[in-house]
Amino acid sequence: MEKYLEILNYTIYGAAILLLLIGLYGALTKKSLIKIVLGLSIMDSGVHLLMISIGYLKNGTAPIFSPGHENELAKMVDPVPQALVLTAIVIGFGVTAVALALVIRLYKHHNTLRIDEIKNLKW
Amino acid sequence: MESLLMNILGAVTTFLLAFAVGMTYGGLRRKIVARVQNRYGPPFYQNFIDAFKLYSKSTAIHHGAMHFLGPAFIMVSSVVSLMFIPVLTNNQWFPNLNFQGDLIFLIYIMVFGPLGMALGAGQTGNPNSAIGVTRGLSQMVGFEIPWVMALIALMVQYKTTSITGLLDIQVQSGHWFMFENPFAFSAAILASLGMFRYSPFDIVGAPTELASGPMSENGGKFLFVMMSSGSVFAFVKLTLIVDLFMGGASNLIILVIKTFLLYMIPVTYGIVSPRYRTEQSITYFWGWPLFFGLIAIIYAVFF
Amino acid sequence: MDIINIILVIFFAGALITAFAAKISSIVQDILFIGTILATSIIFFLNINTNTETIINLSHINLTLGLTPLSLYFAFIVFGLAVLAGFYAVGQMQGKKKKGYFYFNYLLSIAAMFGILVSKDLVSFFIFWEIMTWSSYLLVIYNGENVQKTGIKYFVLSAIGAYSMLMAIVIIHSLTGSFLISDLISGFNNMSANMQILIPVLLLTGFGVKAALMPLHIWAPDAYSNAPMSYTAIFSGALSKMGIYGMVIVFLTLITKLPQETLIRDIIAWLGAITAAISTLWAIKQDDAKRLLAYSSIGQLGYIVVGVAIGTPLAMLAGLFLAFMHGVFKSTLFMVVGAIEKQTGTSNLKEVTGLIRKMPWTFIAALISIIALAGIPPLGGFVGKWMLYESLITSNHYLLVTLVFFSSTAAFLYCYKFLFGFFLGQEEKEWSHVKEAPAIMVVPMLILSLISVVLGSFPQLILKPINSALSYYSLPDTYNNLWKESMIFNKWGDQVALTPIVYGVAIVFIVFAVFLFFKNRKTSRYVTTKDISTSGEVPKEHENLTFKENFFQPFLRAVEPAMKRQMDKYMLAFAKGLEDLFDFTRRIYNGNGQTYAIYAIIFVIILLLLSNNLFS
Amino acid sequence: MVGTPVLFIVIPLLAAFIIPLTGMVWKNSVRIIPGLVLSYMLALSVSLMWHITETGTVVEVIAGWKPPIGINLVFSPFSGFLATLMIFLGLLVWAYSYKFKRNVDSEPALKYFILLMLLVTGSVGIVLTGDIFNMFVFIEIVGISGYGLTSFYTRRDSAEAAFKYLFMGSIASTFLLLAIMIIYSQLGTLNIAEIADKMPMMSNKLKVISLIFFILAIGIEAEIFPLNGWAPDVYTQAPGPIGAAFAGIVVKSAIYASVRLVYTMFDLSGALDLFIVIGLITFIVAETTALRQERLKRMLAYSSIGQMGLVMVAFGIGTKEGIFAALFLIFNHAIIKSLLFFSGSYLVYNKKNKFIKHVNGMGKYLPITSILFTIGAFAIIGLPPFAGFWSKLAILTAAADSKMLMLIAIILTVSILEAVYYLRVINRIYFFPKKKSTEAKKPTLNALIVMISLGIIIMVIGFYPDLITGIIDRAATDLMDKTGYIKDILTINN
Repeated sequence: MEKYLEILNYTIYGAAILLLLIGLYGALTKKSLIKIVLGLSIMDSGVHLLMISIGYLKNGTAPIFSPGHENELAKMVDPVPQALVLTAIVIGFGVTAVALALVIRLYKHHNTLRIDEIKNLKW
Repeated sequence: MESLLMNILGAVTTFLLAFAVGMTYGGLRRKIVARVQNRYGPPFYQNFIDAFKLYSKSTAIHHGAMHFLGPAFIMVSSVVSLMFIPVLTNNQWFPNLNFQGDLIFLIYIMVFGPLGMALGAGQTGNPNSAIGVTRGLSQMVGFEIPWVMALIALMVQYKTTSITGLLDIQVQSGHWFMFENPFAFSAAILASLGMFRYSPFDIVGAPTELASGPMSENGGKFLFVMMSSGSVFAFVKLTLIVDLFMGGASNLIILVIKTFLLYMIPVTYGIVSPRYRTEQSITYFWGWPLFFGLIAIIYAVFF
Repeated sequence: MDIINIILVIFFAGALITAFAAKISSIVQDILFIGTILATSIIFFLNINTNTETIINLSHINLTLGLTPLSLYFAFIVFGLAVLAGFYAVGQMQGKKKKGYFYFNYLLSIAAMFGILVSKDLVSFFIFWEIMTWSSYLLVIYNGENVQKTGIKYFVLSAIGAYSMLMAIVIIHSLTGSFLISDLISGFNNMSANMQILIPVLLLTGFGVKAALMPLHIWAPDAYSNAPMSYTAIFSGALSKMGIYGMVIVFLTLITKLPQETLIRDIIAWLGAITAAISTLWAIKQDDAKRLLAYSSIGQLGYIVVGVAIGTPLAMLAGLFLAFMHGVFKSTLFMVVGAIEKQTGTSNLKEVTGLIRKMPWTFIAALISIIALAGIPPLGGFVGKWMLYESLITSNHYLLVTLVFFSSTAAFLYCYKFLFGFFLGQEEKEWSHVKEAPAIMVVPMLILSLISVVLGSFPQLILKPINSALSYYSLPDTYNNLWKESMIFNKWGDQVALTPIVYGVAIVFIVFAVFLFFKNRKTSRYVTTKDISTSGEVPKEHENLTFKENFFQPFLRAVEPAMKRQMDKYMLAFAKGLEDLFDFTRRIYNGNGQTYAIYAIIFVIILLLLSNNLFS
Repeated sequence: MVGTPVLFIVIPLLAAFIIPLTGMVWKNSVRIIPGLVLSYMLALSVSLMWHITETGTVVEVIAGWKPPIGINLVFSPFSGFLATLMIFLGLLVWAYSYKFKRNVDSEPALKYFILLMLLVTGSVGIVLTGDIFNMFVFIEIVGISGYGLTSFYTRRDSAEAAFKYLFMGSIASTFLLLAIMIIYSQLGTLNIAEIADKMPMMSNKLKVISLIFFILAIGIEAEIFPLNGWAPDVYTQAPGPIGAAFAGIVVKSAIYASVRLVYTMFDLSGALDLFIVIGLITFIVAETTALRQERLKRMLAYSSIGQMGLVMVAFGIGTKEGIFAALFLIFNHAIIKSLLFFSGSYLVYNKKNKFIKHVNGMGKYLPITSILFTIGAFAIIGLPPFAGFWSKLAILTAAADSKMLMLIAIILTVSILEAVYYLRVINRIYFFPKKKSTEAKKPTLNALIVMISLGIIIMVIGFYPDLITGIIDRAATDLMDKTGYIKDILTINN
């Protein structure tokens, strides 16, 4: 039982990577611009999840110093990935917003959302 | 001063000799050709008569400066090359300028003539003249190659480019180069066929047609100068080959015999051959003569 | 400041000022242009000194400038031609557009040539070489004809040459740690055998382009004929000599130290001879005088290359002498074409005819230069040709000499075509309005022809500087040995004395010319070229008496096999093929954003797969 | 010393917030303030450059947290050189486009100048930061402002280009984060110096994977083949000066990042060879692709990509001469390609498609612009006496010193292609008849001044390269000195 739980600890990594691959798959194969943007978002989420899970400690506590808990320093989860993820989420949000704005522009300009039909610029 | 005077005297004598011999040979050729063709033919001194007639005629028209200069250029070529060829093995008689030039120089000064003729003919504006000139120059490129190869073979074999040097070697050793390097001799002889411009290489002057070829606009004294230049030039060529291949001549009689025998080669060859077109004659010269020249050089280098 | 710097600064400043003087007035521009050339030449000729050395210090490269006897000799050619062609150019450029552009590039290319000659290190050599290339490129496309074809071809070939030179330069630097030419020479022995081959080959490729050597010559006919003639005089006369200059140095200093010396010498000499032969045939075929002369230039450069490549003292003398002579007579001929083109509006030999009485001075210049070109004694060309043949014969290159002789004999054909086409033949009405070119154009031509004549009788004028140049590169002294005053010898001691030749020719010529002239002057009268005997008939008005078409048809028919294959076509086809290939490969960028993303993923996957090999 | 490196980041970000507010009051402030900010940054960086020649690398500690815990900014001769160059170019782009869009209403112009400023700031941040996550953030800042600038014109196909850029950029950021997390999970730090210090502790496999992810992420920004599909589109569709900004600023920062990775952070031996291979492929592909381009800006874009490939090659040589050559090339390319983009935009000004054939005959109507374009083209081909020659000589010398003869041969062969397509354009400018449909637009005064000053810089560097080689030499020395970098940062005590 312990053993299975041990494996379960790593499922989070697997889930994150799976998410990443799903997003990548969507971005690379789907022809719709919206789906591509969705795929990119999912990829981002996967990475974020991965980052969080790297910083996580089993039975860890919040990385907050409070009086009387100085000896729990080793049990604190790593705060840095969390900070990073926050930043990354914000950035990802910004990028998604820009992407969607561009998608709208593209649709107005080309009257289509299929990426393989938007090929005015090539060679 | 005296030696200068003697030199000039010698030069003039050489010129007169060449003139006389060349004219005579020309006349003899006319006679022989006529006899072979079953005609009676002119007397052998006919050329002298012609020359005298041309000289005494006054020229009525000319076409400009080059018309004058062209014949002068031709004369320069034949006379200057005459000056640089030892007429006799004993150089005391006609030393002229023998030691001052060598074969390469001679080759070049000899082509000066055709170019001068070409210029003179060009000025006249007669299209036939220009056509003749282009044929002549083209043909010249043809025969110059085997000719030069023959000469190179000699120069290589005997490590000298001087005519007198080559002559001296023959005189001292007693061996004629025509036997020492027969290939070179063959190439030279075949090339000389072209030089004489007798049939089958006479498309240049086209003598059987009426007034065609480079000389068609020349008459009177122009033609006289050209004719005498031609005679001198024939002598030059013959003497040169005699000097180079046949051991030269120690006196005038031997010279005459040798040159006459030599002269008979193009003459007889011409009698039996129909006329070539220009490109045919070029390819002719780049056939066997060139091959002989090549063999001559190889022979000279390796044997 | 040093003299060399002053000259260069004057050149660059003069070029800029002249270019901008277009705003002021055309005359001022002309004056500035001539002033720049004259000032630099005067400074140069008054302060010739081979001892000074200027070093320009940059942080990691020192540019060293100074004259050597060899470069001094070439500088004579450059400056002499620059001045004469400069005056000519002023005449030719009257009333033309883009004068500032022309003058700027003209001055710049002269400056660059001077710079090449004074460079004692390879970097400055290369810098000036490239400046020369692009300034001449800009002049090649000056007329705006076929700029994409001619210009690009010239530039690409030049770039091939320059870049192989650059490659050699950086390799030399990596091996010797210095850019100085003298260090290259002294350090050459210590290099590995491969480098000893590679470096000269690369350098020779570089110089071979400018010297229009065989497979690299394809730019030359177009470039020479498309540039304005006043520049082509420089282009063919002086600029191509920069390639020769480089070759001379390579052959004198590097090749001699190689075990494969004879092989390389033979290869280059044969290339030179083949160049000469083939381009002579092509010259015969041309109907445009510019192209005819262009091909002729390539051929003449071929002779020079032969001489330089063979490299015996006599051959070197021959090559360098011919280099000078070629500069003299070929620039005259290009000037002649320029003058005719200016006066008649065309340079086509088929159209222009019978100018001898309209442009007599031009004709004299052309005649003398043609005779010099043909190498006929007693003009200067003969001296060079003689030395070339003798050197080839005495150094056992028998077939080579035959080939050279062939091309030199065949050269008579185009010589005659040139003279006949322009000056002789029928005087057609179409050209009856033509006048002699202005004096500013004619005088330089005549001066140059005079030089041809003088050098035929006094070759020592040129042989002396050549001798000192050669002895600078430790070749044996040739004075008394291969030449003495106006006598020239070969290795076997055979000689040609030019003085008796010149006297002989002159006397005979004068005697007969005078004879013909005085005997005929009174009795004969001038008649037009229409008044001729065409087989006894009087030609009618409408009859064509001009012989222009298929001028040397029989000859060309005989040599046709040699002309079937054209390097030019192969190279163009190759270039075209490459371009099409690149046009195809650029479809990698197919415009689909998703594809690009897939490329990225593939890229990562490939790297991951190869990671074991990549990062060991 | 005017200030500390942190001001490079703080001031422009602050200004970016303030400008929209001031824009409500005084419309022109939107144009002017970014210029003032950039000028201030230039002054700051120049003074810092001056300062570090005496004191050595300046390490700025932010918020009192010392490295490796806190974020730090490093102004070393190397990063300082690049930062100064970028700010200088940013200022030039600003000056050039000051009146560029006068006919556009101020609302887009507002975006334009702020985004330009942010682009510069982000790039400078990438160069100065000593922290890889910070680098990620700056890359994203550059990216987002880049997307905005690319899609600036609504009428063109700019959205398409921007979307491609964004697509690739997102993939890049994902992989960058992955790479950063791998490193963090193994070494527990984000500080470049400390990572470099601890790198031997990391297992080789993870090292390689993280490096590959880094190369992918940064390679997309650095336009290496085959990750550069977006780049030509962006160059084509962005406003002309932004093309210069991309070529001169953004790409340079990405190159910096990749170089910092390979030279400082990772100790993998094959990385430099990889650089050479990738750089060479990029160079060849880009230059051959440029050969048959029909659009001017696209041609310039491919040329720019090719030059970046060459820079990679130069870095890949790995010797000090190689780095020197690469930095020299970066400098020259920044200056020259900017000039080409600047003058090129005027040569094809009024045409939507910007075909090369639209430059036909412009030499007559736009003489100065044409001459400047010619100077730029000659310089980038590497003809002396222009600046480009010296960098070409430097890179070839470096390659020769490392005995890479094939490399020299390839570089030179491909350079011939480069010469061909530039000369084709120049020939068109001067020798082809003008098309009736095209009309010449005279450059505005500010644009002219910028272009002429760039031209003068090219000429001056060409005649006297020593003006710049000293700085570049110091920068190269600095980059080679890995232990010095680590020591500078980890032992800081202020």
